[in-house]
Amino acid sequence: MSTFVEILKAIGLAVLVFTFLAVVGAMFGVYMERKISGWIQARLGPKHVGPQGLLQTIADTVKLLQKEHITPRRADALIFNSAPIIVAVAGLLDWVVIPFGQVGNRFLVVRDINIGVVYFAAMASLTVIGILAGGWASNNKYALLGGLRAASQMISYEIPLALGILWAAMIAGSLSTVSLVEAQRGGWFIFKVPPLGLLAALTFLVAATAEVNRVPFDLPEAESELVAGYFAEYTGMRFALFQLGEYAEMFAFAALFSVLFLGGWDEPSLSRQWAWVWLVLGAGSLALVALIQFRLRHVLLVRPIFILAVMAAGLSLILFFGVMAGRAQVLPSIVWFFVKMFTLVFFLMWMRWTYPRLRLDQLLSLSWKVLLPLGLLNLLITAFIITVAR
Amino acid sequence: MGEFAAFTILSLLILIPAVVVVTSKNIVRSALSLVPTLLGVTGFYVLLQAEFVAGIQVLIYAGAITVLLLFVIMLTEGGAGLQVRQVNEQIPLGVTAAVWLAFLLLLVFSRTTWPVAQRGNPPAYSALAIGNAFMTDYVLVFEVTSLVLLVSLVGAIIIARREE
Amino acid sequence: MQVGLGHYLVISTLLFCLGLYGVLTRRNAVAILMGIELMLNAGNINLVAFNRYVAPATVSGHVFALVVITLAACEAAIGLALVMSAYRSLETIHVDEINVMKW
Amino acid sequence: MPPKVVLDWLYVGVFAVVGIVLAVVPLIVVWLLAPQMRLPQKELTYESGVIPFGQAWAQFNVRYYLFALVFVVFDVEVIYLYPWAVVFRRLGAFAFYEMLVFLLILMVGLAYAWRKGALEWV
Repeated sequence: MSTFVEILKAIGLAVLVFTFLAVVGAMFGVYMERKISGWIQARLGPKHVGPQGLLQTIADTVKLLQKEHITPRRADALIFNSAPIIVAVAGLLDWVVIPFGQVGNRFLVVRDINIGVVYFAAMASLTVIGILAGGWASNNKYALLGGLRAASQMISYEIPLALGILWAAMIAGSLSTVSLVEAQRGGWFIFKVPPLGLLAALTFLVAATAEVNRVPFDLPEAESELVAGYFAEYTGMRFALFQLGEYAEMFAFAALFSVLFLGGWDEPSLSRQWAWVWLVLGAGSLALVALIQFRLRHVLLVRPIFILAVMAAGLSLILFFGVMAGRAQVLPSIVWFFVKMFTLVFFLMWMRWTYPRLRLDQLLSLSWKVLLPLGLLNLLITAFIITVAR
Repeated sequence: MGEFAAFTILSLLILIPAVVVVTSKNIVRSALSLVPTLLGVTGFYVLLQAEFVAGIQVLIYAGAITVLLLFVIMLTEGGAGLQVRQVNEQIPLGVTAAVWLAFLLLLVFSRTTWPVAQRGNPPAYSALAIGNAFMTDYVLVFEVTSLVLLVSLVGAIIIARREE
Repeated sequence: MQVGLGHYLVISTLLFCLGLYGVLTRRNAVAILMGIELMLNAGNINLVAFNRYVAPATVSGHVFALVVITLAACEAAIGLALVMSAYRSLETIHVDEINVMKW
Repeated sequence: MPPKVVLDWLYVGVFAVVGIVLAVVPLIVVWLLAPQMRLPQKELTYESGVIPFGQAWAQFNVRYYLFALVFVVFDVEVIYLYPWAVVFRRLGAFAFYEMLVFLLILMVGLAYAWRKGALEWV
């Protein structure tokens, strides 16, 4: 009987996570992306639907729901229709092992699978099949070329990605995401064995960016040469499902990065005599906020920085007063999880307008000739340092 | 009860797509039907509490080997082969061989008593146990595997690039 | 109803025979390789099932299964390299048309 | 009550099923809401407005295969690193040297592929 209860619980959680992804991942993610892109290009971005255009994506979704589904005559209809579902479901499945925080002794995670990170890598690799199937089934030259490019890019970067995951798993001596975060209580892995932790984190970040097909690695979807890549033929809601899967994957990789290297839901903690650091940081950020508010008010370009500075000022001041008041945990752990995840997503969106797109040969040689040897060497040297050379 | 239900569902998930794999006229559909079969086998591994093998099954079979198969299909015949006859004239032979072998094997299985262990629990953390096994008892297997990988990498590169 | 070793053996037998049927009847070399993958999977189910029911406290079956997966990957890589090579020199990947030993 | 491992993956299975259902629901909504008018022009393959010619299902560069090949080999190598990463701290230096040999052999393979230009996109 208890198994039945567990199944009901699983269904409830699945609906919850799917809704969370659709609302926070896709809808808010798209809004954020458009707003940030707008500012960086000195535009305003969505502005008219709702306050500051916040409801723009909802309007877009309603519009997409009314769009006709067109299946090209020469497409393979069955595969064509199931490909977006594969991508969306693979994006959802990633989230089973992402831990959101901790309440008392309970962890806010769907299931703490023993081999969590292997599971994550496996589910992320399923996306490739959906993309390849979608690109082939369209029977469209752009789509097939985009699908093949996407697949060869994603498989090339899966190895450096796995090496980054392995680096963290090796330090923690565990493959479960929860115990990875627990192992970072004393110090985040990005600062472990300096500067090798930072190197591993960078390898992982580059590979993750490529894995979710974002600029500067977005050539599978390069709108200027391949129209839209593998989803060129997809209309309406099926296109939206591809987008949902992609954003779900992007947020999942941002979350995994924070789990592996930034301590997950762990609060950055300083002891009392170091609390002045928070004050300095907070004051600095406040000064930046004031500068932008009074001097650069009309420069759209600095708005993303403005928002970051407001966040940094708020968080550091709260931390300062919390530490001074002697509280062990100043903010709830789930807040920290979201702060880290959104900062990384913000960073990814920022990168989109900073770097030009790589060429296919550059992209592949970056993976195989730089990241892979670097990752392997990093793994070996770190293993050497923590076992033999100690 | 629950276990038997899960087992039945997984069996169907394995066998029905497997039939599609071996009979479909469309080679891409065959390759894509391989995915549910492989995921069903993953489910079996989970029921047998071989968690790490289950993860690797998804990672390697579904994530790598299927992709490789799809690549080769797209690089060779792709959809062009859709009109071509996919089966040879050996269907009677194939059916006979498969049915006969199945019959024989099932007969053998039904007459054998396996030394099923009554006690002993599977290790709770299979990745740890496998790591220990690889580093101690199976260290030779572990090292030779890397040689096998090296040889197959070199061989496949030589074969695939022959004429350039 | 308890699921025992026999259940797994039956399913793996069926899977193996399906794979065998595919290998014997397909013309396309890639489809033949798919049949072989099915057969290897059937073998793997057996390895893990025997491990679970005969020697549950050890992981030898898991180790063998991992090695088989490795070999399956190598086999796919080499086999498909042969397919690519045949396609480039003979313009076909149908095994019944590849009937010359030297070109 | 099933063991933890089975329960963990039961959740995964339920997630997959619910995910498929939730992904199909909007497609059904679209089917109910959206206008449907099939026109031959609409169902043409998109080729930047030009009348499409030929099949897209044509051959592509062998290079794609070479990368997939190297990928499969290294992906398999990585699965041996996962269990090693879990145990090597307990086993100490010995496990490190074992992995060193394993990785060195594979690095020979990488060097070979590099040398032979299998990692080159020309």
